[in-house]
Amino acid sequence: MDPQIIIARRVARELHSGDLVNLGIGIPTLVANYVPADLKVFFQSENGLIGTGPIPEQGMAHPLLTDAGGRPISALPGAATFDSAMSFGLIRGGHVDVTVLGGLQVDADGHLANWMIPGKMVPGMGGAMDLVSGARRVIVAMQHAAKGKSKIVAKCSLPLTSTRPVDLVVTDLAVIGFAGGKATLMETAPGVSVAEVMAVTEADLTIPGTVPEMKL
Amino acid sequence: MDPQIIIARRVARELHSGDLVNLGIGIPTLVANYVPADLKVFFQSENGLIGTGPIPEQGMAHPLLTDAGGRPISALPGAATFDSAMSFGLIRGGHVDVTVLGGLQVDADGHLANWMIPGKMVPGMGGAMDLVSGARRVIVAMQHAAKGKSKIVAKCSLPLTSTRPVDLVVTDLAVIGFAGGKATLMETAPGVSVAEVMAVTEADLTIPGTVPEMKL
Amino acid sequence: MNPVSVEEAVAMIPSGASIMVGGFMGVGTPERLLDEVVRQQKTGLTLISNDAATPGKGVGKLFDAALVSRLTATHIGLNPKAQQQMLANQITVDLIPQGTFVERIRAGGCGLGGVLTPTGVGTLVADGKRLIEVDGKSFLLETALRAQFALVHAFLADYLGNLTYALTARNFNPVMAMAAETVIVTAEHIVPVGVIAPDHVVTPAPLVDYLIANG
Amino acid sequence: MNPVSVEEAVAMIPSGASIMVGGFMGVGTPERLLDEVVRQQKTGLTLISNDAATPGKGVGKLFDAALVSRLTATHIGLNPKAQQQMLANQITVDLIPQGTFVERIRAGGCGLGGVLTPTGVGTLVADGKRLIEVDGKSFLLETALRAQFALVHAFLADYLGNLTYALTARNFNPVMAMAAETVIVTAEHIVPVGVIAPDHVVTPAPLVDYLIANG
Repeated sequence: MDPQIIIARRVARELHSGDLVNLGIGIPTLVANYVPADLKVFFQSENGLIGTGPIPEQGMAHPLLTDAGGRPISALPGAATFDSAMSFGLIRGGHVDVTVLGGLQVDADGHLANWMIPGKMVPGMGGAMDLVSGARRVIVAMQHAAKGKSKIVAKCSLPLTSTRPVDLVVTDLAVIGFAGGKATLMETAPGVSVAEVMAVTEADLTIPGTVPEMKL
Repeated sequence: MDPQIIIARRVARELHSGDLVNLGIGIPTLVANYVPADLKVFFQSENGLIGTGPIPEQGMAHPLLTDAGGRPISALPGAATFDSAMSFGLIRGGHVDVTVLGGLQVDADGHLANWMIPGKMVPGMGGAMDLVSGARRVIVAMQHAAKGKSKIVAKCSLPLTSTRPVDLVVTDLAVIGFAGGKATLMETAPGVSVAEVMAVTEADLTIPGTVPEMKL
Repeated sequence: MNPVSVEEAVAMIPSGASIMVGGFMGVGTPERLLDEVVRQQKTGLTLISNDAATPGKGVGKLFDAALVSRLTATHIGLNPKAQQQMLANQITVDLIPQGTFVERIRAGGCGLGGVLTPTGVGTLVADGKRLIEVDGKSFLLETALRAQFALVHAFLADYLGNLTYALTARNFNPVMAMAAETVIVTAEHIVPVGVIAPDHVVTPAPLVDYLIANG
Repeated sequence: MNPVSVEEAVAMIPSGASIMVGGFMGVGTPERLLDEVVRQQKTGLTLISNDAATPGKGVGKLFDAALVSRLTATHIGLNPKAQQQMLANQITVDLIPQGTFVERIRAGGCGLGGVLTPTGVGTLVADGKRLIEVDGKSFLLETALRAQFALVHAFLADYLGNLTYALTARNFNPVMAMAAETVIVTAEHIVPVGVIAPDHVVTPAPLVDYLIANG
């Protein structure tokens, strides 16, 4: 299975009926494709919409209805639109149940870095800092390694997005939780062993007695 | 002429087309009755309305459309309704051009006291403190004296509504301005002499060379 | 959003709870919820409400039944019963400026620790509060205000819980609907999903925990 | 509100002015006003805008024409020209979190000196800012942000200047319409008074200084 699809499918299992969910760009956006139809999840787009729907059919796109990247989207029946003060009031105020974000690094303490590489990539943090500070549950969806280097590091070398630790990291190889304040290996991807995960993970991982395989 | 009507008519002359105006309860409410029909003034009711209209005709009152005292009002074509955060954003943010408020005392420095008499009347300040802090222009509309005692005092003995000085006080006897930081007699009511105003005013008034009579 | 009966909804509120109640002089107040709070005799309430309304109306009913032990409000001058209870020290009352009241609740609902307001600087309202200078101007630090329950009255609610409000009955309702652990809503009309246009929704459905069902 | 031509409106903006421009990635941006700003070559602008859009679209046009000297925004990663100008020190850029950006503008428009936000505590964003504790929790003091001009795009405007917005084109427009000395508005449609119901007005008429007239 495509690594991105493994991640998206596994993250989708973290969502519950009634949840208000904000998906970042990149892999997180794919999560919406794997939510079961009977699960009533509200998706927020931080540019001012709850109830985002799929990409509109040919000829139905409207220039005044887009996602946070400026791409055309649709709105489901029961959608609500609002200004940016409300949108970030929802985010910072703890009304977003789950945010799924991409990451550059997550460290052993659960700290996330995902908004800049000094001297190289300085795009601005957009809504990421508010999402990590304010959402009830923060899930990072990212590849386990980039160019052979672990993205689960001992200590973030890149500037932090927030000092608030994330709740869960889902990669193509593993699910890592931070409930006890330290990185714990919760699950491994199908066909991946605990030893294989440890071998490609820079951070020290706590390994429980049994580590189940991801259900996808 | 009824003293209240003198005050209301004189205050009405301070309003300009396009002004957003907030009228307090009591004498200030009467001001709306004396605004010329060709003057396009927006009246705000701080419970969430711009475009207040007259008391509705018999049988047309709606329980969800009231003034800040809970009394039925109407809304003019082009009215707008909003929540209390917006209503006080308008007030505190300097978007209200003129507020007209009642007063218990105004002192020589232009300080207003109008919200409590310790040990006697402790109703709460409602929106008065925000209006005096935030409106571009603050006009106090009140009787010059109560029970024979001047309400224009040397120094307020009652708790202040704000440390921001008011711009104008209009009474049944006089118009008093505070442009120079000190109480100045601007006008006298029809048939009232400067000496008569000074005799019933506790505060020291600056008296210009000529003091015209109020136009009503 | 879960549809519940008014009895079930109020049964969730323990005596001694903190409740925010929408409305301005009883306009836009969830009367059915307050009637049931009185029927179920929830005592020792901490009430956060703009005013005390008038006896027999809106939150005035809570003072009629002597259910309030603490009150945060902006004005109680039109309810003699609330005044009496305050002067007799039966209730502890914190009277604050209306703009400060709504910003504190908004801060509570929007995850802000507080706001800096010029309102009240140099007055009795400033007592015990931090004064903070920004660019040479003084402001009071007013901290966030939240409650366990918000009792909200809407005009339209759809089956998901999206809400609109009518005219001056909007007032504090949308702000309070963000600032409590549990949000309970009455609506004048419950309508199918899609009846309320997205641009007209004021309170999005995910903010509503319980909607009082018809009948 | 005064109806004016787009040429007259932009002629009021001096070079070097501070301008807030509504829109999110060019959606909900007053394009006609920006085209005219480019035509009239207003240089050295201080721009306050969520993002830099993309070349040729929204505020991206201002970077194409190199009219911006200072920028306060939340994200400029999708406009390579803005990135280049930043890295070449042609523009001074202040990148701040989006929730902080909108709250600072709202504070500016609502007469608040600032707000306390948890966002950015312990990160680079906290550099040089005051850290304030409330009930044992740390917040950054973020101060109010205002501009000389707000350029706002609405969906409907009535003859008085009441505004509504459509779908995700609302974004920063209503907040900016409160936070500038002079507010200039383009609308997709201008409609008679009464067409917009009072409950649907988002920006009340008295906030609008100039509306770009049809034709």
